[in-house]
Amino acid sequence: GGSSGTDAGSGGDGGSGKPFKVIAFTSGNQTPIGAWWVKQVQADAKANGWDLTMIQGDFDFQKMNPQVESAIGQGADAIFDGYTDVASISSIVTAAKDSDIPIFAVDAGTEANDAFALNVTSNQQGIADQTVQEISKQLGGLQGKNVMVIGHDPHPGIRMRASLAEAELKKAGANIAGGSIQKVKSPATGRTEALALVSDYLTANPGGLDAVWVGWDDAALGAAQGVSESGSKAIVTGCDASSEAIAAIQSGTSPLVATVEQPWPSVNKTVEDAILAYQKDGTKPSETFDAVDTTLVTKDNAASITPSDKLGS
Amino acid sequence: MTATPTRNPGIEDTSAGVLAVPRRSLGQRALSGGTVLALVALVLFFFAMRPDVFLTFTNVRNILYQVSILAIIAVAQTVVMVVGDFDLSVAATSSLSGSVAGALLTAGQSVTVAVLAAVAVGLAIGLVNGLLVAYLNLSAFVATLASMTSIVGAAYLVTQGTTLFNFPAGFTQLGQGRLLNIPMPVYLAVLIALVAWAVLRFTTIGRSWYAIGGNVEVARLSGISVRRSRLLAFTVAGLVAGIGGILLAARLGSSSAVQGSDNLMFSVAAVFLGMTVIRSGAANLGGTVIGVAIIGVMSNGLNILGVNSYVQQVVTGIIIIAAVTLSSLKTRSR
Amino acid sequence: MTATPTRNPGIEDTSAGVLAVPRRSLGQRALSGGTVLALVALVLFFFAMRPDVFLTFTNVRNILYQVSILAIIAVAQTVVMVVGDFDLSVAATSSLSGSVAGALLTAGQSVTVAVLAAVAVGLAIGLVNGLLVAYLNLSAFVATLASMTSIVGAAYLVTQGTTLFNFPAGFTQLGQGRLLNIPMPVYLAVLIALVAWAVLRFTTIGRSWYAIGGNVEVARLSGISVRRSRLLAFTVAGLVAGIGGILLAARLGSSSAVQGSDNLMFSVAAVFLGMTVIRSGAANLGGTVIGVAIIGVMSNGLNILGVNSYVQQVVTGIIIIAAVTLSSLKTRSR
Amino acid sequence: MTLMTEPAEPASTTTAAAAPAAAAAGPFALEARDVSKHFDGVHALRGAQLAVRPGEIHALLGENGAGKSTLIKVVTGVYAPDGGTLVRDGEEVQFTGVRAANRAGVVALYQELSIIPSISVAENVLLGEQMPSRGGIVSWRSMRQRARVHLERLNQRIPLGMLAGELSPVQQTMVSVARALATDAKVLILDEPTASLTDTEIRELFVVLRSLRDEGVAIVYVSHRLEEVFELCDRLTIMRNGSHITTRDVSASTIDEVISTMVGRDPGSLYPDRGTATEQVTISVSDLQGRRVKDVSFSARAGEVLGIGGLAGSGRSELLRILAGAQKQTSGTITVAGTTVSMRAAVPQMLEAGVALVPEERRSQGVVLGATIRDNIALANIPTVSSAGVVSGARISTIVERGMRDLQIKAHSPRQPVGELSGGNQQKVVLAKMLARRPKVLLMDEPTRGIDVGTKAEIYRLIRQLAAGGTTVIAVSSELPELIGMSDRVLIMHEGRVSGEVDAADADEEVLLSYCYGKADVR
Ligand SMILES: Nc1ncnc2c1ncn2[C@@H]1O[C@H](COP(=O)(O)OP(=O)(O)OP(=O)(O)O)[C@@H](O)[C@H]1O
Ligand SMILES: Nc1ncnc2c1ncn2[C@@H]1O[C@H](COP(=O)(O)OP(=O)(O)OP(=O)(O)O)[C@@H](O)[C@H]1O
Ligand SMILES: [Mg+2]
Ligand SMILES: [Mg+2]
Repeated sequence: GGSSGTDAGSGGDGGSGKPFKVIAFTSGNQTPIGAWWVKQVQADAKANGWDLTMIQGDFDFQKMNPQVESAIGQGADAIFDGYTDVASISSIVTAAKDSDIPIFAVDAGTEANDAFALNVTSNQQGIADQTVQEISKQLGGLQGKNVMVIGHDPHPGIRMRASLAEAELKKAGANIAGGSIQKVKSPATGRTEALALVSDYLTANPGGLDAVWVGWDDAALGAAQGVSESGSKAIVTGCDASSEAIAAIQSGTSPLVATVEQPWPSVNKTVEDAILAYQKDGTKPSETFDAVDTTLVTKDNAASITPSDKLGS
Repeated sequence: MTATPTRNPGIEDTSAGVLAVPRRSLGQRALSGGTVLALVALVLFFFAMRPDVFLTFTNVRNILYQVSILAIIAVAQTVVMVVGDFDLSVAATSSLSGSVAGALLTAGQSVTVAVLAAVAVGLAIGLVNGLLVAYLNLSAFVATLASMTSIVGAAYLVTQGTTLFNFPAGFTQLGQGRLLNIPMPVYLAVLIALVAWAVLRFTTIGRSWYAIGGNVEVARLSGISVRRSRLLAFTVAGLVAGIGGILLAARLGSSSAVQGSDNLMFSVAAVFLGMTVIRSGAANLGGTVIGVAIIGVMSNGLNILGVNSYVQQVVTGIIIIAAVTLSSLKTRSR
Repeated sequence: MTATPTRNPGIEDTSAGVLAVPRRSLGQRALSGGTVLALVALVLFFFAMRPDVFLTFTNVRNILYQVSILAIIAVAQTVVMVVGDFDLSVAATSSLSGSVAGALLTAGQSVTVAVLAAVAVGLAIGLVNGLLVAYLNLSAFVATLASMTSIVGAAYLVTQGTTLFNFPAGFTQLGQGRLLNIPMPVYLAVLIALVAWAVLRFTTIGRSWYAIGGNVEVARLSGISVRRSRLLAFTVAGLVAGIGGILLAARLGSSSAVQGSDNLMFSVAAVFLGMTVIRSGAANLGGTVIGVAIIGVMSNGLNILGVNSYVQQVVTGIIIIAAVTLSSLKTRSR
Repeated sequence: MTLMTEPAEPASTTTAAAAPAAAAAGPFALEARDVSKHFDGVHALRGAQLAVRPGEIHALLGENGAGKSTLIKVVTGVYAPDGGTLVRDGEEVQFTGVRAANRAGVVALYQELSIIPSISVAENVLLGEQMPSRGGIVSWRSMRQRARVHLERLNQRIPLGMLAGELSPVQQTMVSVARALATDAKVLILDEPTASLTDTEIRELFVVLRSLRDEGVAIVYVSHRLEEVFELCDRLTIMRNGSHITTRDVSASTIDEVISTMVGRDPGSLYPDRGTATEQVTISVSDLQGRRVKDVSFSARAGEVLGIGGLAGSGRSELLRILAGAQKQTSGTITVAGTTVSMRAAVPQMLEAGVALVPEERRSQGVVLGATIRDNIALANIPTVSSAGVVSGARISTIVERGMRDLQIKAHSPRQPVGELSGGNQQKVVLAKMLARRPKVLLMDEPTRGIDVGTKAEIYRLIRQLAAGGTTVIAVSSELPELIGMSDRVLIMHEGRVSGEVDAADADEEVLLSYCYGKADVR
């Protein structure tokens, strides 16, 4: 690709002959969603005529950040962040600010902040609400029910929705099994960790669970396996709408009863539209943060949901 | 010979002749059993804390089920460590095997084909590791570190980064089925451990492995084919790790590229814990089993007590150090 | 001692300053330089593929920036490996140090306090590792494996599992500031490597480390305080890893419990690659720097070529094996 | 195979060349012709020859570094020769490795490598192909039986289930000898088997070797103890600088003649004159206790050479290790040059106080094999070649050059790895390392183990030279003639205690031996 453009930070220059230069990066390209996003952005950039630099970081910020920063140093019109939390890229944010290039982001943090011209993510409160309500519905109320909450702190989204869910469950009168949120340490072993957490808890407290609220599907599937292997009647909810979770929900035999679909294609579209608007005349979105609503996936609607790991295929 | 039920046959010679070298004292013996003591202490502690739960059938089965696949990977690691090497790729190999099985099943292949192919993958990786180490003389550490990197990459390619699932029951039964109310992987782990134990103890190849692990040069000059034996050790490790990976995929009903990656560190820790159990300080199967048990009991017990998982991790490290320290006191010298 | 020319042909030549016996042949030299060749080959390859990009100032700076912290961690690993041990906790130590700095900054402490505390944490961990290995005679592998586990747990506790960020500029400048258009960590990595090189080469402790790495018993009988020296090696490693962690946090403007965990495997790989560079096969700083460079060039070059990241991982393993194999050919023996 | 079909055809060049030699000397069990072998810059063998008949014990002699061990490694397939041929029972052979040689009945007990410490005695005896097995399954029962038979043949009663690493050095050597005997070798090569044995074990070994000879085994025997050679061997081959010098009948040779052929000149007298001792006490020890050492008290003077004898395991090595700070004493006091050293003094403190040890096991305790001569010598001298923690390369060069010159270390450069040197030269490196500390008391544990007569004489001269310079030398030796020859005074230990003290000038071996067995009241 031609490395043109020393016009860093010039904003919209739709009139000039130079192509609009976009640096896109994601740390999560080894995840199915990340992989989908990379393909989608590459296709859209072609359609939009962008000069795209795509940087993929495998969660290795030591490697990714210098690359993004050096691309910034060579000049760009806009930066596009996919699924990389604001906390991990503060050096990129600084570099972008210094060069006066706006960052547009998909799912890059759970709260509004001034790092981004726009950050659109899913509504964590909504996810917590939907899942907790579903549990409540299936259990016929939460008062006195024992619910385990399994989270994963390094992921800000999971962390936030887990604590929102915990608060809501408590408010509705449920007991949090084990006293607080159970923490899975590594996403790689999330399924086995959740499986052991649930099995061990049920051994120590036979019949001690009415539901397990889990922050993401991979671990939720482990928790569901733990529940069924222990012969418990507890139900499980997850989040992500992975194909495996959807299949489990559809099967009707799994304790996993619900998950949540986050509308990534439309989120991505929103952000890309904002970039296009900026390209056209330099307008930036009026709100820098948007949390879009999600869809609860249960047996009733599971068939109509596109699984998150099958996006674009 | 009949009079000596101890594990050191030939000891009757002691009474007959002058023995220049004194046997170990009772104190030393007890200390060298430090790792066993640590296991007993852990069991007693958790039992004391939750007598209603900890030693129940359900929970013991639970522990066994949880450690069964780790135990298999640890067997693979033990074989390689007996030869005095390391295999950092065992966990990656198991993930790749599981992924290959998963991918073939997803592609509609039969369970037999999938299992055989996955076993073959483990075997092939072990063979490559063995060739690198035994015939190209690479340090096992670098060779398996590098192959681990490649293997993980390959597993990502095989799974396309996703989690494969929806396997036929014929496959998942391998990991989730039960016999006499005990899950299959437990039987398989016991079987594999027993076979490995017998191979290590009673076969010429097993004894060659121990000789090579004791001193490569002496072994070579004694006419042991060092290269072939080391090649075989890595191959066996790859094969066993591959089997472990298949069982993990069957047990979880899914396969992914990073599945079971913590088995590497835990298997190494288990073998090391086990090495403190015997006099010679060599890797050995009995010891490894004890090491695996310590790791399993610890994690289950701490879960049962509801200890925060971060604190659990801190405690795990401390308990490993405590167990090994107990045993190592015997070898302290100025 | 009268001259006895028939008996000692070498010796009078030496005193006369003439070496009758040829040094290593050119071929052997070239082979032992296999690792260096591998680096050169990689650079040439990527340059040939992308002459417009690869060797530009920006990209070289990029590579240096990318590997600077790995280089620092690899220095820590080198010191320990010179002594013949391993430190599996280097990366965890750096994460914990970075996390402690981050937590203190977040709690409103000054940059000085945060940095000093983080350095102290690294030092303390190194000291504990050293005590376990040198004074409790634990195998370095187990001891640091266990301490790694605990340290990661501690880092989770310190960060509460999250990524801390929003640090004052005075701190992030340490990692992101530039001097003559080159980022600070590059200077610091060079500085630390130079100091470590000088310490290893010119100081009594450095020589003691090499002696111990050569043969502990010989070193001990030669009057080297083995325990104190090993303790010191681990302490230095902890300290250096701690500094690396601070720079990583400053460089990324954030700290988390698992940040930079790849540095463990890569640092070990770098030191091993470096060990093939010199004749004695001991860990050495020059070699480590070459190892780090290989890793850095490889990852940057593959990225520039836009190689799929799964394929990259596969290729990385293969290149490491190729580099080490090239060098190891020289030591192949029948 | 080829040879068997060849007589039908006109004689090929190979057979033609081989024929006269074979005809002249009769059928050899093993022949090495014109063997050459290079290592990095060292011409270890050039035109080496060896021809052993079935039913003879053939001594292979030569000073340190003559190439004996290298030749043995070539004929047993450890090294591939650069040139030359091997002939086994009249057939030209090429061994691709130790296994191939062993299968052809050629087995060696190598000089430096003996046992595998982490496995049992029984397995050590029957390592490799000897291990009794059927279909790959080991029979422990018959392994124990056979191991016991082989050990008993050497009159060794060692518990078979013990780990070899737990044995004393002597027992370890006997185990490895037993292993060599267990192979049913047709050609058995022993590279200095007796270097670390005492008389009792040597006797046992000789009995076995003689009976093997009578069974028709060809035995090659390497030793620096020429008395042994003359007692045991039938013929001898002498090597010098990697070349063949002569092969002849032992009965047609004398020790002096052999020595001068080995070194290529007249060696002069082996032991230098005594009489350098002064009255000034440099070290005194009272009521020393260790693990095996009990109530040891003695003192030694400047300029004195104090020999320490005793049977294997009598605690001599432990005594020296305690004196050097390498092992803890449990009680007692050590006074060096009038100052009592702390009970907790370790090696650095003892070196500081002026006590230096040249340890027993050269390769595992004396030198770092992978490091250069220079680095090895620097090792014990780090404090003296550095200031403010920084090492001075120039000062190292000074001591290294001096050490290599004074001790005539044979190497092509100070930067040659010590592992490439011959045993004698390795020992000189250890000495150079310790002498650079200018010790007041030099402790030497088996200083001439595995060292040729020429170098031995040099070392005795050196010891005396040091004594003349006021150093106290305390030397442990298992060879009684050496003990008497080099010392001014001899202490004998028995089961950890000093069982006798004799003035070397009027000592005789019989008296010393009786002390060795703890018979204290002979005098
Ligand atoms: N029973 C034993 N257990 C462990 N090590 C032993 C044993 N017996 C002997 N050794 C080792 O052998 C070495 C020699 O022992 P010691 O000092 O008692 O004997 P010595 O008189 O020097 O005889 P030699 O060295 O000829 O066997 C000791 O340093 C010790 O380490
Ligand atoms: N692996 C090696 N690499 C380099 N040089 C070697 C090697 N092995 C032996 N040599 C050299 O070859 C020569 C012959 O050594 P060798 O060990 O055969 O002597 P030797 O006659 O057995 O001596 P000793 O009586 O001391 O055992 C020596 O100069 C030695 O330094
Ligand atoms: Mg020799
Ligand atoms: Mg001794």
